Amino acid sequence: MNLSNHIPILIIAIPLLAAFLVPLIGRINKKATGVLTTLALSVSLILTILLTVKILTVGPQVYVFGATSPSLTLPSGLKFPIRIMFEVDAMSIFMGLITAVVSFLGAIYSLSFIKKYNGMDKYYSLLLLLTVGMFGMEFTGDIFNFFVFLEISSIASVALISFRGVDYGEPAEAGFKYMVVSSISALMVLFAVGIFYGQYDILNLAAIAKAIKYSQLDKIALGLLIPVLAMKAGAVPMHMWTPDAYSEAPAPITMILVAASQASLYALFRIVFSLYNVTMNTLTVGWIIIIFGLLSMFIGVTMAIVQKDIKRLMAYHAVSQTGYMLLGVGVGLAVLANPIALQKYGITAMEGGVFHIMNHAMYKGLLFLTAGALFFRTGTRDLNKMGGLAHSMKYTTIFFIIGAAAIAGLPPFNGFASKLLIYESVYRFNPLLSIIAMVVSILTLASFVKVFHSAFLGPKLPQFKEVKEVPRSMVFAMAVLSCIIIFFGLFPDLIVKNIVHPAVMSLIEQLQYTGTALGGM
Amino acid sequence: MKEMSRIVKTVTNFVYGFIIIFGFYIIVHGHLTPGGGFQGGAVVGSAFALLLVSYGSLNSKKFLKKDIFSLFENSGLTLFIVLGFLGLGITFFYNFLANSGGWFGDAAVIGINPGDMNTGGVIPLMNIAVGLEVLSAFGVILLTMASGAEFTKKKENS
Amino acid sequence: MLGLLETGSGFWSAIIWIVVVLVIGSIVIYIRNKGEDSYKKNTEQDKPFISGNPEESKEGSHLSASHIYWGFTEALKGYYSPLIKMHTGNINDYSSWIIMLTVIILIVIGVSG
Amino acid sequence: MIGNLPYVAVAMFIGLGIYTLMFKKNLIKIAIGVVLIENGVNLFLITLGYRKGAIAPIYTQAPSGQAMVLPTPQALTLTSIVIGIATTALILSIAMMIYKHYGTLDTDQVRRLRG
Repeated sequence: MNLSNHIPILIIAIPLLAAFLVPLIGRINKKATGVLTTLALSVSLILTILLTVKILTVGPQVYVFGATSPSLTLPSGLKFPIRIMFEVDAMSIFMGLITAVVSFLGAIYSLSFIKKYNGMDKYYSLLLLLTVGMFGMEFTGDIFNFFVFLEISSIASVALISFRGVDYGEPAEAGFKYMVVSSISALMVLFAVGIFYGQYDILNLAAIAKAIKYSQLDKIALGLLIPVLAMKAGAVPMHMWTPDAYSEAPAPITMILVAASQASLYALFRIVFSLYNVTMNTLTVGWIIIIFGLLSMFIGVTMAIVQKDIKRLMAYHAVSQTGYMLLGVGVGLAVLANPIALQKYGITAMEGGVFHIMNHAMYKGLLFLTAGALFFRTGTRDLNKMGGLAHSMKYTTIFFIIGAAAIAGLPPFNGFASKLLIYESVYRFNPLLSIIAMVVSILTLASFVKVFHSAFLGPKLPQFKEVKEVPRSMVFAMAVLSCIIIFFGLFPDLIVKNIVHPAVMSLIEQLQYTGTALGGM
Repeated sequence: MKEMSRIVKTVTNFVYGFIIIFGFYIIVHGHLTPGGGFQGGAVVGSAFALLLVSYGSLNSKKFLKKDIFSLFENSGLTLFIVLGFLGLGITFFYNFLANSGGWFGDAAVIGINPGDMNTGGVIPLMNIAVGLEVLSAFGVILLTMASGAEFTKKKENS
Repeated sequence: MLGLLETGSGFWSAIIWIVVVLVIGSIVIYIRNKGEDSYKKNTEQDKPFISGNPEESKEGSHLSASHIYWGFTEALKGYYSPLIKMHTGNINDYSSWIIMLTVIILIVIGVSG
Repeated sequence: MIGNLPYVAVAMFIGLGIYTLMFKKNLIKIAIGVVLIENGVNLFLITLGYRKGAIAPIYTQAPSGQAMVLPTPQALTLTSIVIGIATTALILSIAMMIYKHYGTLDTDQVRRLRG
């Protein structure tokens, strides 16, 4: 029994086992639930890092469930890839790293944050299930399994969003809205799965990618998949659930939800790049994604400026930053069929977009955690009622400055590096897009200046005399994210060269994806 | 919810045992006939729903305990995932009991036959685990919703 | 060199940027430290000058979030009022947007071929 | 033509579900709309696996050599039904919580989160 072959499944199976053990442990000792969760997620994080090293040195990994080979050989000698399997390549593991880091830190942050609520065991169980769903969406090589994991993650996240719904109305409302829109999206995905199955009699992504002909039915499937996955990623004008859900969920969950919506974004990229690739009209689909990106960037940031609720404001920024990723990768998609343009600026644009996914997960996670820290101590999310908190919450203030500078794209933080890649490459595609992206960046800085001024600056307000720094586990989670941001900001080339570039290449090169899964079939 | 009339309660007393037994039949024969863990669990869950409706949510709290249901739910899920882990010698979820000659290890007969219970490897065990999970999950959902309905009723009357 | 990010049309290095900022910053600090002769500490020069009016209390002068960028939103009222009206918070509208977008994209993909 | 009737039913199910989601103002009715779409998609999957004159794919009851309907879409449908149960239970429970706090199920009233 060679355990190193089982790493892809262990990353998912260990949190899953822990998710079911947590309520059992919670009957004996309430405190042990959080410790068990953190332990399981740390094992998962370590395994993800090991798998990253393996994939970047050896190549993509395939893991088959319940059998030794992904395909079944019929008596006539025909091979048929029928097994459920995971296919983990550089892009999947790139997203997996984000998920692992974010969920681990979310669990650590929850140790103190969630103490005052009832039902801790359910909370941790759902958090683990949400992580499992995200990992599954990123690793799976089977399109129906993708639907199952999508539903696992959305059901778990809805339950977590409405976690405070027993005591307040708004979280229940946000959960309801998210549940309805995400079931619509999941059912559309299932419909598209049915279309693929009806045509090709296969559910394996790589096998469909090999057989795809871009017939009328494939066009319908594509037209169903793009909007619903873009909706789950929070693209304007289907972003309305984002501010509701992000603002009402507990802060560590909001951080994980950001990563969950990025998992949908990953699925969108996987479907347009690995499934359809150049068989479809890449220019049209590329422009659809670019327009989604532009609308998200601009409307997201302008709506953020007028918000008064700190987490709602940040949620609109999450929408706006998703626009950058869509813009960068959309430009790469638009020039996919044109090898010269792809070499000249397409790959750089995609590197910028994909690098921005990781950067965004880190700094937006950090910002949501600081918002959670403010809520933890002051009991309000209304910016009008805050003020002068820098006097009493020094660490939180520093972390907020780091996060805000990173999201606004101020050098030398990581947001600047990825935004620079996007600006310079998109400028060669279409200058106007690049200019809009820069304007959005300025507006982002403006709205975070507003938050910083109204929450942290000013005299110490009398109602917050008792406020002190947040507990150690919360500070730890925020400090780790700040260190990652600063490291990425100082050495962006290391990340881009070693992790982002292989990820982008694994998206672009469809043959590598299908070849690994099918093994020369 | 209020309890229903004596007729309903008497019929329920007659019927609910049969429904539960039928549900368990579907669970344990999942590898031979249409059905399986989820379907059988849903049938058992419908027996709980019948009890809950006919006796009312307050009375049925005496014999339908949410705490025990949630214990069974979690143990069913844990059993399922542990069975997956046990296959890890080959791959996750590998059917290591099938055709081994031991528990549920006989080779399946193809063609029209009455069906051999002792086949299927880990699949019957997984069906039992899933059935346990589903029936108790239905119990938890029904009881939670019933207690929620209790609250909204009170608010409407006041 | 470590930390040198090629962007296709140039490069970016955070370390060089930090060195440049440190050099310029030290020059600025040097100039600032030379000082202004007429400044005296702990006199009325330290106090803010509000056209001769008395200074407000610190708690009263805190500007809350709604007042920031008031002019910005007021000037762009034509843009903002339909935009905010669009965010109705009604679940029917959420689903309608998704369905509408799906239809539009289906048409675009169908037409473009 | 008669073979396409199930697809017509699929279109009707999904169309009615979408209509309910877009125009009905009651949260419970919205839950029903979601379930309608789900049933349409499930019917679509089942219809994909249908073959004329074929029998159910159960080995212990089938004579050998007889054509069977495809079992994979049925497995997919079963999975999607299980997920649908979870979704519906969650939607209805959250609707109950909303009623507890808002005192109404009207979507025009249940919108404290907006702007």
